Amino acid sequence: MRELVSIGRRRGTLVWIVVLALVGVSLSGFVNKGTVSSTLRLSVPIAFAALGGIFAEKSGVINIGLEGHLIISAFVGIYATDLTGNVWIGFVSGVLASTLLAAVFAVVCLEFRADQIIAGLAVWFVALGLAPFLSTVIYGSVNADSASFAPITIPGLSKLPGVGALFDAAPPVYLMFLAVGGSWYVLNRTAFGRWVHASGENPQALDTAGVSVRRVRYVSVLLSGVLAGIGGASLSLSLGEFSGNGQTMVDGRGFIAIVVYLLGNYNPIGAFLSTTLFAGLQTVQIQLQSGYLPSSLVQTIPYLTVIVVLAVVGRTRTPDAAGDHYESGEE
Amino acid sequence: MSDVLSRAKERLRAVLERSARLSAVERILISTAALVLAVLVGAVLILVSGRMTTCTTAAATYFGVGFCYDPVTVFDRLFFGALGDPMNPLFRPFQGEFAPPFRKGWSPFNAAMAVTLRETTVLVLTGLSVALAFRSGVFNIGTQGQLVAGALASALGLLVLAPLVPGGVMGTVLLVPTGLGIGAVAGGLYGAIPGVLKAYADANEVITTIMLNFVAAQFALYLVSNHFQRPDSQVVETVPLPDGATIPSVVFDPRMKFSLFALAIAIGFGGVIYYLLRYTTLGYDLRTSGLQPTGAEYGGVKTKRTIVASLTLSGALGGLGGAMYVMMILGNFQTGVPSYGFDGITVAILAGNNPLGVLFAAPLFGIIKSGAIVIDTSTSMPPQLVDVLRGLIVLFVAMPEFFRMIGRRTIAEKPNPDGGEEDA
Amino acid sequence: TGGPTENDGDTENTDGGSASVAVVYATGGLGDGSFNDQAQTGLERAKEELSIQTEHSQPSDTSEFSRFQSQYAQSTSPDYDLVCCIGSLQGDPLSDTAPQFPDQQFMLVDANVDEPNVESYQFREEEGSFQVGHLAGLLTTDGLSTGAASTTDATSVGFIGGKENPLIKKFEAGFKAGVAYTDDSIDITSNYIGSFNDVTRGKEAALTQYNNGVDIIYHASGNTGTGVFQAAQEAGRYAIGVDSDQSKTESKYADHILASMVKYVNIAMFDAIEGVVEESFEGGTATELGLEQEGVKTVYGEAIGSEIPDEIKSKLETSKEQIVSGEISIPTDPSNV
Amino acid sequence: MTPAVSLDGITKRFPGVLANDDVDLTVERGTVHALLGENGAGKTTLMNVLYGLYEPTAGQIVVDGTERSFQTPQDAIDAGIGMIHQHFMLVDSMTVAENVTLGAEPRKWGGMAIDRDQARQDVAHLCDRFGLDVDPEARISELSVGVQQRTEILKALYRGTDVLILDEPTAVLTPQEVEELLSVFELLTEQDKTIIFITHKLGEAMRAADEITVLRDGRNVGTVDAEETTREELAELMVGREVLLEIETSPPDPGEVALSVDDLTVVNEQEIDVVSDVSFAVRRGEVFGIAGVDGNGQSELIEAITGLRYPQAGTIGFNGREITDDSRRERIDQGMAYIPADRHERGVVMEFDLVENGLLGSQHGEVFANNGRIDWSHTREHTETIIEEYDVQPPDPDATVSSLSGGNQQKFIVGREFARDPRLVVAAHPTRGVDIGSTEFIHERLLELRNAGVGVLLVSSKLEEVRGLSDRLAVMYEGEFVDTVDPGAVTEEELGLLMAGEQPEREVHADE
Ligand SMILES: Nc1ncnc2c1ncn2[C@@H]1O[C@H](COP(=O)(O)OP(=O)(O)OP(=O)(O)O)[C@@H](O)[C@H]1O
Ligand SMILES: Nc1ncnc2c1ncn2[C@@H]1O[C@H](COP(=O)(O)OP(=O)(O)OP(=O)(O)O)[C@@H](O)[C@H]1O
Ligand SMILES: [Mg+2]
Ligand SMILES: [Mg+2]
Repeated sequence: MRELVSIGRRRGTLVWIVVLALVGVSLSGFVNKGTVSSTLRLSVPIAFAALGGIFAEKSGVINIGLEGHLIISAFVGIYATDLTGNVWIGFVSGVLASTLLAAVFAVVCLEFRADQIIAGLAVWFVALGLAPFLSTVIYGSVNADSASFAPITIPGLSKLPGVGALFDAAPPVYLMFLAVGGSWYVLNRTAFGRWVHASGENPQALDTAGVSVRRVRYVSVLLSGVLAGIGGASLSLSLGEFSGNGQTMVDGRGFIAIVVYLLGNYNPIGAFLSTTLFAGLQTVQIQLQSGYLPSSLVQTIPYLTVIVVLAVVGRTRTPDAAGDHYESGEE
Repeated sequence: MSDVLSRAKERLRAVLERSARLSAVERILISTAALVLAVLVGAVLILVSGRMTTCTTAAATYFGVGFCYDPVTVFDRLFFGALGDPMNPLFRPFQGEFAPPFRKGWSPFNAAMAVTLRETTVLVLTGLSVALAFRSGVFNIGTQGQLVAGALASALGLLVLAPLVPGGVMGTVLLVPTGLGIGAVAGGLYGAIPGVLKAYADANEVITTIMLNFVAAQFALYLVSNHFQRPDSQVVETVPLPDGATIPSVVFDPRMKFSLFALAIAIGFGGVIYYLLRYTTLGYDLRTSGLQPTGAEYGGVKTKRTIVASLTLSGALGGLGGAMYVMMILGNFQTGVPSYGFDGITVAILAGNNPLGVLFAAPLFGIIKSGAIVIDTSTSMPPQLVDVLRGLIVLFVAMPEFFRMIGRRTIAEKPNPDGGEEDA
Repeated sequence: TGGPTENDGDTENTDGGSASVAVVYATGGLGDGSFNDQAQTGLERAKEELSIQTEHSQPSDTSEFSRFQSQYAQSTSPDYDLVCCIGSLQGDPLSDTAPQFPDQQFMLVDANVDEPNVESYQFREEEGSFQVGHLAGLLTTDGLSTGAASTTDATSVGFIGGKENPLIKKFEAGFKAGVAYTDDSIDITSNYIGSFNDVTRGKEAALTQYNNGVDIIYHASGNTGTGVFQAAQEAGRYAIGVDSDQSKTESKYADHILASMVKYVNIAMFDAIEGVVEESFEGGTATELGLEQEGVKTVYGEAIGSEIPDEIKSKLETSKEQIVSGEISIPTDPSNV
Repeated sequence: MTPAVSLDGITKRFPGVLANDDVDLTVERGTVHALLGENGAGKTTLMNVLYGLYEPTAGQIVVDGTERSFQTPQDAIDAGIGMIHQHFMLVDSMTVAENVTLGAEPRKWGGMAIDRDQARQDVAHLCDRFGLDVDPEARISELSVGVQQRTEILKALYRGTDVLILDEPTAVLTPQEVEELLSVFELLTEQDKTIIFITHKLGEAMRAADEITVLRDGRNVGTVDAEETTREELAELMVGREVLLEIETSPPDPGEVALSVDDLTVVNEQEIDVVSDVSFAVRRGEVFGIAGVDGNGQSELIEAITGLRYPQAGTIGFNGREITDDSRRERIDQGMAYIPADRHERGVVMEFDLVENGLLGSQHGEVFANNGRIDWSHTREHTETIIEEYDVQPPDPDATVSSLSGGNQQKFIVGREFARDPRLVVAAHPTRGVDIGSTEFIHERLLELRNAGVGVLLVSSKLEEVRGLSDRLAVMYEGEFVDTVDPGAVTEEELGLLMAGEQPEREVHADE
């Protein structure tokens, strides 16, 4: 069984490369600096939330409340920026708010043995209500605005065709690359990363090896709050806007993030590739709208593509102990 | 001597623990405690935010401090408002005044009650949809999409069929079951897609169902706006269904868009699903696959088919919910279907994925939805707080261990406060 | 610094004589910087000039409208003199609610309900949109350069809609007709975001359009439009606002907002309220507000409107007269342009 | 010399169960100590207490002369105690070296990265020192159970363990692997390590241990010197009565063919042939045994026969009908009972109670389900019968299976499958983890079925079991039947050679 999975996974990677290459070639007509930078910007919140989701779930705690983290940090980012006039202070505050929410989630799951899925939904509901509520209380409207990030342009490199977009972007885009690389490194090269893995696959193994599963899971969940918080604060602060109607400006990105890390098989790089696939299709979709297909149908392209890719690539394997509560000393 | 005591205590604790593991009573106790705690935390939140805003007159004064929002009013509006204000203000048993408990002129068939119950009706169905899938080990996040598919199909189907059917009671007798059936079939087929993808292509249903939700919404938009658009309407919608194609209301004013008949059907399905899971071979197979697919295979369960079956059934329930929405609430199909499917997830989870539990969890959300409207129209508090409250209720229900801990502390420790040091 | 302040008398709930009005806003709610906000200004004005009592709510989905409407209609404290229903989606529910409460007066914006206790107001968005289309067509052809922005050599304009529905398509149709009226060969790109609330994607779509050479984008997308303005600012191009004078409501971007197609929902609101206060409410009427009635109008941007050549403005005057006189007829469906 | 470990009056109470009752136990340094007892006697619990997984209700733990109180396994590890559980605590997707160093990874770059070379070297070094043959680079999921167990031992040694506890380490091992393990014990004790191991196999205990302690009903009923005790004495201590230790079987009376397998080829998940061209037949009224080292295709063969896997080529016949393409359900319906090797995965649904598990496999049949409606009261009666007949503890039909000890789960599965009124029983390791009293009972029932004309296909890693029960015995090696022998005539040495793929000097064929 396990062998099957690992083979499947290896085959999965291969298929992935082929699929990406095909998608890439067929869309190459659309690749230019504009679409690349648009794709990267659309990727930021999804990628960060996905990285957060990876840490939490790999450690065995399914964090379905990523959406909530995005919402709360998006709002607090704007609010704190507006209060202080400094985007970076706003940014950090947004991240802190999301981390705080993650801390509540962690306590509820790890101390009070809450069902992770229910608690995650609760986190989402709370944030979905709280952010627009606070906005209304503070600004009299569910929408709020503030200063925004200025792009950082690296002279010379930014003029390169296509890839120039990588060197002409707002700080969150650069942060995203750092975070993807960093997450991969932490998960695959450090002792902590190994503990995260063990904690999600076989917590008893980790526990009996003398590492506190509880502590590893706390850190992982808090990390997921930090990362998703960066995503949410980046989302709102890139625009200097928070809009809190309906599903708020986050509008399902937290759930797309879950899709994306599953598709990327819990690998930060895979998740990032899936994110760019999805975001890239969103960008291209806008361009295709002007064709003869009705735009309502064109808008389904990103979603259908993900389904097709998944059907071809096949299985994603959830960590064995994800979603289970673990109490040290349990048999 | 302490030996006897501690043994007695041990026994008491064992009894408590055992009953704690089994009982539905405990679930109800915990849910109630969660509700109370959510209300308390919510009240604090209301007071705090009431200090953050400015208003000209205090809505309430506690401990000599004025607050812009009054939690008592808010919760009164939320819970009693959703029932159409049944309580007689003169009925104050604690003060020893026993006026008739119900307000004069209050009828259980009022408009607020109608909203509460019609939301409940749809939520029972979506809650059952999600619960059935979860019990079978399938994470169907796609009830929303299946509901949209069912809603759209039943509306279009009825529009096509209605002219072929005689009017009057006969028409209704023919059209209503047909419309509900079309909704269920369409939802079922739409649910079968992720089922087949999961069973035969190993595609994670969480991903496919989330994606299919978006696809359903977009496809409905395409179909209605390009082929079935109601002329002269400013929104994307079909022409209204003929009268015979909507579910006839019972007792309630037809304009209140609620039918007791529909509620009865939904509750009936709660019983049917309970029976299915508990007493039938199919239900046993579904539960077995849900808990342990390898064990199910061993027991002769055709796991792939079971996956497809569970998603199809789950989708059918969602589709039925969609048909109810169209045939009872809207009277036609409009894009922008409310998130009944997602709320269904919450309902199911709160109910512990138990079909009978769904029948209790759904009304809670019906009340919250309906009461939020009353809060919005009758207090100055921003109604988003109701979402926060909903989140808090869910959060507290999610942590039974917290209440068990409290329960243990208060019940089990008390009889023998000084014997506690013996056990860990 | 919160909590209740001392009641110093400047308030809403005073003298018994004045009317009380409840508003049920369109989904999307207040703070959209366009439609609902525009309606609110009418209410604010009525509050000031007619000293009325007000109450409002912001439903989150369609199925709630009828409940909000009847909640206000049956309310006895206060007993509302008028319930304003904003947005086309309220038409259907109101046709059920109004007959239930024959003594309650309603006003309805963007749809028509033929009941004796309902005043309906509808706008000819396509007429105003035609005007801004004409403006965009002229400017992309002639070229314009202001401090912060300029047009390109190509003649290309764009439209960005929120959700794709017949109402928004009316804006699109009018805009396209206006552009085509100027010159058939001007390219028009048209995108729908699928949401009135997705600033991010609004911005990306607009950036894509600008990158492809579009000079001027007209949006009819509520909050999403903020993204369009941001994109205009980043790309150094122009945008045209909608519903209210967005060079004022979104003044951060005033340097890029050529004009706005204002839909005077506020006037309809004020008129209806005034009618109630003066007891001249006329149920069963359907008022259509177009260019002629000044229900819709092109309002030039506060910051850069003055840089638009007078010659272009006078061409717009001419086309306006032709529309009013019926010489130009405007489609309401973009596929008929 | 101070003993390595001494437990003093350990009592451990679970709600409603007194698992350990005032147990004293002393283990000398550098010795091997075996722990015996029936299922549920409290062996695992006692060791878990010593390892800090449970806190004792009463009693003291003295390690190396110092009284200790363990809150967590880490405390026990720090005191030099290591434990290898029945269910290995390894992360399947990680390599041996990664598992061994888990939680104590060598670092480099100021702790910023794991020093993977160092880890590999450390593990290779440990292997050398204690004569353990393990590839540090291999992934756990690709290793046999025996090697996984050695990895567990490495893990403990890496952490500086002086006292090594093993819970039923031999239950899942092949005879060869058992031999290897016992020689590892010797190497370890030579280096002054102390070993405590739990087992149900008396012979093993007597051979490997210096001292043997027997638990019954949570109490220590005696510690004996392994040299001086007898199997009979031990069995009596455990069960409280005399136990028949030899399997007594009568000559078979084979009838018509119940199961026929022809040229069967089965591939595994990697599409590699793991069963190649195997043919044999099992007659009614005989026990056909298959011996072999685990991983030589027995499990795939059995899964193909029972319908959990479809063969690549060849046919399977059952009661004279071809069933190669029949589903698992159809095979059950035709009277095929199956005791699976991995009971946690297959044989039971862990979260179901016993009544629900009593139905598993019969839910489609007429007996318990009429027209798709389950007759729960009938199922309950049926379950109660199984519980009673097979002495399942606790005798509570409403208990969830996961709360039963492994041995009791096994008894329940055996009971359920035997009660199916089968025509063929496929039994894989039917007495794994079962105490001797119950093992004896299961063997008797198996032979009763055979005598009543049921065909039995038996796979077991316990050589005395396959030899004692089988009427004919096939030896499987690398996916093929290397020989079919007469179990009465073959010696253990000869069997061992055959299982290793070599032909013994003497011809040992059984006559077909
Ligand atoms: N965590 C627990 N909670 C409740 N009861 C338990 C727990 N662990 C063990 N028991 C009970 O304690 C008794 C002793 O169990 P233990 O696992 O120690 O037996 P064992 O001797 O290891 O049996 P086996 O030979 O089957 O492995 C059994 O009755 C078991 O049901
Ligand atoms: N929830 C529970 N309630 C009561 N006892 C339990 C519970 N969970 C585990 N136990 C007990 O814990 C002990 C150890 O569990 P484990 O699964 O390791 O059993 P085991 O006898 O060692 O099984 P196996 O032979 O399958 O490895 C068992 O004796 C079981 O009775
Ligand atoms: Mg044990
Ligand atoms: Mg055991």
